[in-house]
Amino acid sequence: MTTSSDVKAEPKSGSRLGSFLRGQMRNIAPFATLIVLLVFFGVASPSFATLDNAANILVQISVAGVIAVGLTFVILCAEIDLSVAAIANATGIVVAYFTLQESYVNIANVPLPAVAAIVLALLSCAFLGLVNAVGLTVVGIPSFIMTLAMMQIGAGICALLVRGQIAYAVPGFVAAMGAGSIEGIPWIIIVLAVFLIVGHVVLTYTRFGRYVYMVGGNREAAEYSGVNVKLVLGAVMVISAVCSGVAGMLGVAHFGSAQQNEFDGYLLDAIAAVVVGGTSLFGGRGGIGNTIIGLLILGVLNNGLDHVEIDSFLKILIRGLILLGALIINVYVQAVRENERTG
Amino acid sequence: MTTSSDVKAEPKSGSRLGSFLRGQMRNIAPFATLIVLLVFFGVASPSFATLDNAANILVQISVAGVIAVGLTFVILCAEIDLSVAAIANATGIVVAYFTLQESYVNIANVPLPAVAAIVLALLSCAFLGLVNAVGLTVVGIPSFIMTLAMMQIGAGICALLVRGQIAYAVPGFVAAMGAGSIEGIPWIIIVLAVFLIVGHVVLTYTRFGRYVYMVGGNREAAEYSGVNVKLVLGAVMVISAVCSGVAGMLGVAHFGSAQQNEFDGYLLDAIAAVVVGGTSLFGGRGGIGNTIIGLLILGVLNNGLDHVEIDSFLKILIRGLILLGALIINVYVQAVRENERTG
Amino acid sequence: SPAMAAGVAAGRSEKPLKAAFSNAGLQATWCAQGKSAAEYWGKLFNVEVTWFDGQLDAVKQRAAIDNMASQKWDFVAIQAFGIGTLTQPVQKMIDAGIPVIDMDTLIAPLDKINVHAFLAPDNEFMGASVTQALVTKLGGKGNVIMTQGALGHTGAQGRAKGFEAVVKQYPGIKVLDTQPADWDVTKTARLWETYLTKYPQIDAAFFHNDDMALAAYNVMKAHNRTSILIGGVDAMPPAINAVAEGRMFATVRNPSCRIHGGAIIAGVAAVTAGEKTGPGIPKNIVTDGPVVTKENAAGMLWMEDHFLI
Amino acid sequence: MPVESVTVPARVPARLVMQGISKSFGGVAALRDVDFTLRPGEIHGLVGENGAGKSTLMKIIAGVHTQYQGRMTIEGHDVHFRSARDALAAGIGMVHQELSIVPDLTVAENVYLGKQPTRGGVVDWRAMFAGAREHLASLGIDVDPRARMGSLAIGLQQLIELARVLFSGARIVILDEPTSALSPPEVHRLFEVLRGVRESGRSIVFISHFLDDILAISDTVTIFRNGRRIVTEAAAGIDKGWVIERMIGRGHEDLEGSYTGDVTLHSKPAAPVVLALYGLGLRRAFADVSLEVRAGEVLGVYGFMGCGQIELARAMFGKVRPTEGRLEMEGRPLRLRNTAAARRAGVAFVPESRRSMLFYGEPIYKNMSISVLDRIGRLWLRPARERDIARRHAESLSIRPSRVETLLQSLSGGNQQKVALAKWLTWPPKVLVLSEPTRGMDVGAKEDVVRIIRGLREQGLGIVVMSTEPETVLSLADRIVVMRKGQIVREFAGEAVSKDRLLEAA
Ligand SMILES: Nc1ncnc2c1ncn2[C@@H]1O[C@H](COP(=O)(O)OP(=O)(O)OP(=O)(O)O)[C@@H](O)[C@H]1O
Ligand SMILES: Nc1ncnc2c1ncn2[C@@H]1O[C@H](COP(=O)(O)OP(=O)(O)OP(=O)(O)O)[C@@H](O)[C@H]1O
Ligand SMILES: [Mg+2]
Ligand SMILES: [Mg+2]
Repeated sequence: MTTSSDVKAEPKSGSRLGSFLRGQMRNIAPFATLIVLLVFFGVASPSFATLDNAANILVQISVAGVIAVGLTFVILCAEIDLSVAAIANATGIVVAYFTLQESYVNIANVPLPAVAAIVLALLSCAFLGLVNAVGLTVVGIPSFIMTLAMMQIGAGICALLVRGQIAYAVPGFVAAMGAGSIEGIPWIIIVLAVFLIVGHVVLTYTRFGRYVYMVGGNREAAEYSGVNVKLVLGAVMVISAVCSGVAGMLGVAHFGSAQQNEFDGYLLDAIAAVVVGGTSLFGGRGGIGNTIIGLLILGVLNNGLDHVEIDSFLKILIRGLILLGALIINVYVQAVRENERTG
Repeated sequence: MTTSSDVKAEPKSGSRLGSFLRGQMRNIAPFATLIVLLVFFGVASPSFATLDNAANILVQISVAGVIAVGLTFVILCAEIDLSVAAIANATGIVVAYFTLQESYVNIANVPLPAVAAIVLALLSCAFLGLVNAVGLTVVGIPSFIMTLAMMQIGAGICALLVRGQIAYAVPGFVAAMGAGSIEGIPWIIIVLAVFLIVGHVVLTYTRFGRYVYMVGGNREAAEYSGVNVKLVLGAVMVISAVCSGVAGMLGVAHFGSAQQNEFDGYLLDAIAAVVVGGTSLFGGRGGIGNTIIGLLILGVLNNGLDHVEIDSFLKILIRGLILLGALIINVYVQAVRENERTG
Repeated sequence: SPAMAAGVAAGRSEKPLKAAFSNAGLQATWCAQGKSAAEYWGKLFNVEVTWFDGQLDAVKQRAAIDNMASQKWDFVAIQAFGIGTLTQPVQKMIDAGIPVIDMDTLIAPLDKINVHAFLAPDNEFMGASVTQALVTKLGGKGNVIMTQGALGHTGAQGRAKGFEAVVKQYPGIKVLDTQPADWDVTKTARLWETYLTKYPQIDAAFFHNDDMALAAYNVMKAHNRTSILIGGVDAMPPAINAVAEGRMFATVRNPSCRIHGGAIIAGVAAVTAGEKTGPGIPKNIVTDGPVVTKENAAGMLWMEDHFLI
Repeated sequence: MPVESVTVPARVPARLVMQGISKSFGGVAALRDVDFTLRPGEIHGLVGENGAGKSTLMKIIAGVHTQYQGRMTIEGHDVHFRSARDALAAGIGMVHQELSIVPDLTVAENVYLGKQPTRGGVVDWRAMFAGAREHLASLGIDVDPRARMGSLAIGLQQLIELARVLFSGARIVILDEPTSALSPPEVHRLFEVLRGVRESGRSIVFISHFLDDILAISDTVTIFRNGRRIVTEAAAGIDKGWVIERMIGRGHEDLEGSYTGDVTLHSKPAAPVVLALYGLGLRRAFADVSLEVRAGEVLGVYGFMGCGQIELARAMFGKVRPTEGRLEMEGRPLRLRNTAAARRAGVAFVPESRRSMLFYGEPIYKNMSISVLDRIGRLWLRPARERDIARRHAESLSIRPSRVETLLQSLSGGNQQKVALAKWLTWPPKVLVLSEPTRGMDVGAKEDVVRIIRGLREQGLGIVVMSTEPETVLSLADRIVVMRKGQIVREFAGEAVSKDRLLEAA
C-alpha cells in the first residue's frame, strides 16, 4: 500500500502494456485462482479431471449461477441482496403449491394449469423484488437491512405454504428445464448459459446496463446526467428477485423436491461467486464475466473437495481458508491498482 | 421525502424543542416500536406481562446482547462483522475442548486447568478478530467479505474440534456465569449489563469511543486529523470478536452444550438488534443505548410470539413482517431527519 | 397386570388437559407429521396441545422452551434439536412437578435429568435393518455408499454405526464412500453427481433419511443409473410411495406418530392416573418401526394416515 | 440593500427568465427574491462570495433543487423541473462545482454519460469511441477514449466533463467553477471553445472566483451577495475593483491582504530548519524533492494541477509513504508510518478539500478537538475542557456562529475553513502544511485566512503553502519553489516575483 500516484495524461507508450495488464488484474487474479484450483484437484484426484465431472460442475453451479446473474446487477449498483436464497425457495414452493401433487403429499395446495402456476410463481418473485425495490428506493431502507427482512419474510412464506411438508411435483416445463436434458446436455446448463449471456448483453450493450455501471460508479454523476437512479436501483432489485425465482423453480425441479430452507446455502455461494469473481462490492466494477469465473471457482472448490480424500471435518475449514486465500489475492490485487490511481 | 428543512445555526428558541425532538427521532422511533410491542403482547397474552417472563426475556437476549455490544462498535465505524456467530461458536467449543469432559463424550480433547482453558479461549477469539482486523486494514478486504470468509473458517474450526460430537462441560467459572444465578438474578443478565455499561462508557466517555464515532462519521477527515484510522478499525474488529467469544462461552454454559452450528441464528439477531435499535449502518450515529432498545425489541418479539396462539407456520412470516415494519418506521424517520440536513 | 392397569388408566381425560410440545423444527416433514399426530391423539384424549417450534435451531428452541417453562402445563413433550441445550428449563419444569416426556433425542443423558419417559427409536437398529435388507438383496456382494446426515446428529451417528455393523460381516461388500450431506438435498445432489462420475459400479446406497435418498434418486435418473438399490430411513409417505413404485428399495419406519402419540398417552396417564416412572411406565421405551419394502408398503401408509405408527 | 437596475439592453428576447426566485434550506435563506435573465448567444458571468447562492440558483435551473418559490420560463414557456432529467430534456446542461464523473468507465462513456449512442437498441461502442475522440480532439484533448476515466489527471477529467456538457447539444450551458483544476493554457483553450459555443447561439453561464477570467470571457456579469442579486452589468464597462466592491459590500482597498502586483519575498535563510526533505520521491508522482521548511517562514510551493504537489503534501503528513528519500524533523530522522505519527511528530495538514477534513454532522467543538484529544486527556474525554478550548479559538478566529455546539454543516464555507485550520492551533504544531488553503473562497474569507496564516508565522511555525493559484502563493509566501512534473524546477528567495514569472517557471 505504499505505491501511489496518478496515471498522468498520455501514458508513455512503453508502459501501455503494463497498465493494460494492471487494468486487467481484476480479471486475471480470479482466473489464476481458478487455474490453480483446477491443477491442484486434477493432480489430487484422477476422477476430477474427466469430461463427465466437468459437466457435473456446470450442473452444480447452475442454480447458484442463475441467482448470481441477478445478484451481479445488484452488486454492480453497490447494493446487496440478502434475500435471493429465500426468494428462490419461496418461488420454488409457490410453483409446487400451484401444481397437482401426489396424494401422499399432505399440503392443502391449489392445483392450477402449468402455465398459470409458472406465471403465478414469476409474479410472486417479481412482487417480492418489488417490495425490496420500494423499500430501498422509496422508503430509503439500506438494501442490506431491507433484504435481510425480506429473507425472513421469504422463509415465512415458505413455512406457510408447505407447512413442514415436502412437495415433489412441478409443472412439466419446469421439470424439463431443471432435470431434463437434450442431446445429453442438461437443460439446466443451457438455461444458465442463456441467463449469463442475456445478463452480459444487457449489462454491456444496453443503455440500462450502462446505467447500472454509472449508478454503481458514481450515483450523483448518474443522477446529474439524467439517469433515473431510483428506477435503476428498483429495477436491479426486481431483476435479482426474478433471477432468484427462476433459479428456485429450476432448483426445485433439479433436486426433485420443494421444502423449507432448501436453498439457504445458495445465499453465501452466490455472493461469494460474484465477489470472488472480482466484481467490486462498492459497485461500478466487474460484470458477468467475473461472475462466471467466480462461479467456476466455487464450483470447482466444492466439487473438488468431494473428490479428494480429506477428513470431512477438516473440509469445512479448508474450504474457508481457500476462499479467504482467493479473496486476499483478488482484493489485494485490486487494492494495489486502486492505490495507483488515488494515492 | 418531501419535507426539507434544516437544523441551522441558532434556531429560534420556539423551534428548539421541535428540533431537539427531531434530533432524537433516531431514538424515539425504536422506543415507540418497543412500547407498541409490549402493549400488544401484554394485551394478547396473560402470561406475557409477568415478572418471570420479563426475566426470561432478559436471559434470552443476553448472549446475542453481548455479541451486539461488540457489533455496535463495528457498525458505528461503518463496517460489518458477519463472523460474530461463528467466532462465538468456535470460542465456546475451544473452552469446552480444553475442559475435562465426561467419559461418554467422544472428543479427543485436551483438558487443562480452568484458567488456562478460559485464557486460551479468549486468545483464540482475539486471534480470529485480529485476522479480521489484518484482512480489513492491512490487506484491505472489505469487512463484509473478510468476515464472510471468517464465518466459514470459524465453522471449520468448530467442526474440527468437536468432530460432530457434543461437549457438555465448561470451566466452573464459565458455567456459573452462563447458567448460575445470585440472589435469584441470573449471572448472565449481570454479565450482559456489565458489557452494555462498559460499552457505553467506552463509546461515550473515552477518547477511543470518540474516534470510533469520528471514523464512522467521516473516515477521511479522521485520517487527516491524525487519527490512526486503521488502528481504530482493527481494534473494533478485535473488540467485536472478543465480545463474541465471551458470548460464545456464556452461551455454551447457558445451553449446557457445545456443538457445531449452535449459534448460527445469533448472527442475524445481533445485526438486527443493532440496526433496529437505530444505529446507522453508514456509521457515526447511534450507540449502546440504541442497541439496548433493539435487543429488547427483538427479545420481546421472539418471546411474545411464543405466548400468543398463532399457527406455528405463520409465526415466521409474522416475525418477518413486524421486523420489516420496525425497520421501515425506524429508517423512514431517520431518512426524514437526514433529508432535513442535506436538503 | 400393571400394564393392563396402566392401559385402563390412560383413557380419555375427563377435564381438558393443557400440554406443551416442541420438536426439532417443523421445517422437517418428520416433525410436522409428529405435530399432526400429537394433535390427533390429543383431541382423542381431551388434550389441548400448544406448539413451541424449535425451528431447527438450538438457540431458538432454547428460548421457546424457556417460555414454555414459564407457563403452566399438565405435561410437556420435547424432542431436543441439540442434546444438552434444554437442560435448565426442562429441569425447572420437572422441579415444578410437570411430567416431561422426552421424544426421539435425548434432552440430556438420562442419568442427568429425570424425565418421565424417553420414547425413541433405536437408530442403530434402523441403520442396521435397512442395510441388512440391501445387503441381503445384493447377496452379500457389491459396492455400497452411505450418505450420512449431519455428523453432529446422534441419530446419524447411530444409523452409521448400524450400517457399519452390518457391512463388517460381509467381506464381499465394499464401502465406496461415506461422506455427510448434512440432511441437505442440494449437498446430496452434489455429492451424488460426483459419485456417479467417480464410481462406475455402485450397487446400493444407504441414506440417513429419505429426503436425501429421493434427491439422490433424481440425480441417478438424470444419469441413467437407476439400477442402484436405495435404502433410506423415516418411511414418510413419499418414500413409502417410492418404495411401492420401485424407485427406492427399502426404508425403515421411524415412527413419528407412535412417538408423538405415545407422548400424549404417557402424559395423560401420568396426570390422570398418577402413573409413575418405573412401576407404571418404563423410563426408556424403544419405539422402533419395521423395514418397509414393496410388500408392506401399503399397510404402512394406511397406519401413518391414521397416526398409528 | 439597493438593487441597481439591469442595464443590459434587451437586444434579443431572453432564453431563460427567472423571477422572484427564493429558496431556503430549513431556516436559512440561500436565495431571496432573485431575478435572472439569460439571452441567446450570451456568456453570463456569475460572481459572489462563498455561499452567496450562485450554485443554488444554477441547481434550480438544472433541476437538482426542485422546491423553490418563484417563476422560471424558458423560451417563453413556464417550466418547473422535477428532476435533472427534465432539465436535460429542456436543453440545459450543467458542469457541477464538484467533479461528477464515473471513474470506472471509459473516457468515451464519460463523454456520453447517460446518452450512450445506440443502434437498434444496442449500445454502439464503435460510434461512441469515434465520437468521443472527435469531440475531445476539437477541444484540443488527446486521450485514448478507451482509457479508464479514473486513471487520468484531475484537470483532464474536468475538461472531459466540460466536453460532455458542451457536446450534449444543450442550449443553456452552466459551468460552475470549471477552471479550478485547470492550468492556464487549459483555461485559455477552454475560453476559445466557449467563444465558439457562443457563436452558435447557445447561452453560457460561467461561475468563477477568478474575476479576471470572468471579465475576460463574459458579455454580462451578475453579482450575488448573501442570497440576493445585487447587480447585472455589461462586462465591457466594469473592472475588478468595481466588482469586488459590490461582491463584498465594501471598498476593495480594505483587502490589504490580497495580492495585488509584484511582491518581494522576505526569506529568512538564518531561521532554524524544522522539517527537511531529502530526495523524497513517490513512484509516478514526484521524484527527488529536497526542501527545507524553516521556523517562522512560509514556504510556497507552486505548480500546475498534477505537478505532484498534492502527493508531496500527503507524503509530508504520512498519508502516503514515499518510495524513496527521507525526512528529518529538527535534525532527527522522521518516519511517518501514518497520519497519527505525523501529528505526534508535530506536523499538521489541511487538505485542499474541506469535505475530507471536517465532520459535518458533529458540533464545532468536536471538529476542533479531534486532533488534540490525546493532549486534553489520555483516556477519558473532558468535554468541558474541550468546549473551553474550542470557544477560545472560535473567538480568536471570529468563527460565526460562535456557539461551539453548533453543528458544522450549518456553517458557511469560509467559517468551515477556519474550523479546519483551528483544529491544529490548540497545541500549535511545528510544521503546518496547507494544500490550497483558499481554494474556492471569496475574497473576504481569503483575507481572513491570510491573516491567520501570517499570525501563525509570527508564532514561529514552519508553514508550507501548496497551491495551483499564483495569487495564493504570492500573497502568503516568504520563499517559493516551483514544481513541474514531479520535480522542483525553480526556487525564488529574497527577490521580487510576479505572477508572470511564476507561470513562466512552471
Ligand atoms: N461524535 C461523537 N462522539 C462521541 N459520542 C457521540 C458522538 N456523537 C454522538 N455520540 C453519542 O451517541 C449517542 C447518540 O447520539 P446522537 O447524535 O443521537 O445524540 P447527540 O445529539 O449527539 O447527543 P445529545 O442529544 O446528548 O446532544 C449519545 O450517547 C452521544 O453521546
Ligand atoms: N444542500 C444544502 N443543504 C443546506 N444548505 C445548503 C445546501 N446547498 C447550499 N446550501 C447553503 O445555501 C447557501 C448558498 O450556497 P451556494 O452553494 O449556492 O453558494 P455559492 O454561491 O455557490 O458559494 P461557493 O462560491 O462557495 O460555491 C449557503 O449558505 C449554503 O451553505
Ligand atoms: Mg458553496
Ligand atoms: Mg457554488
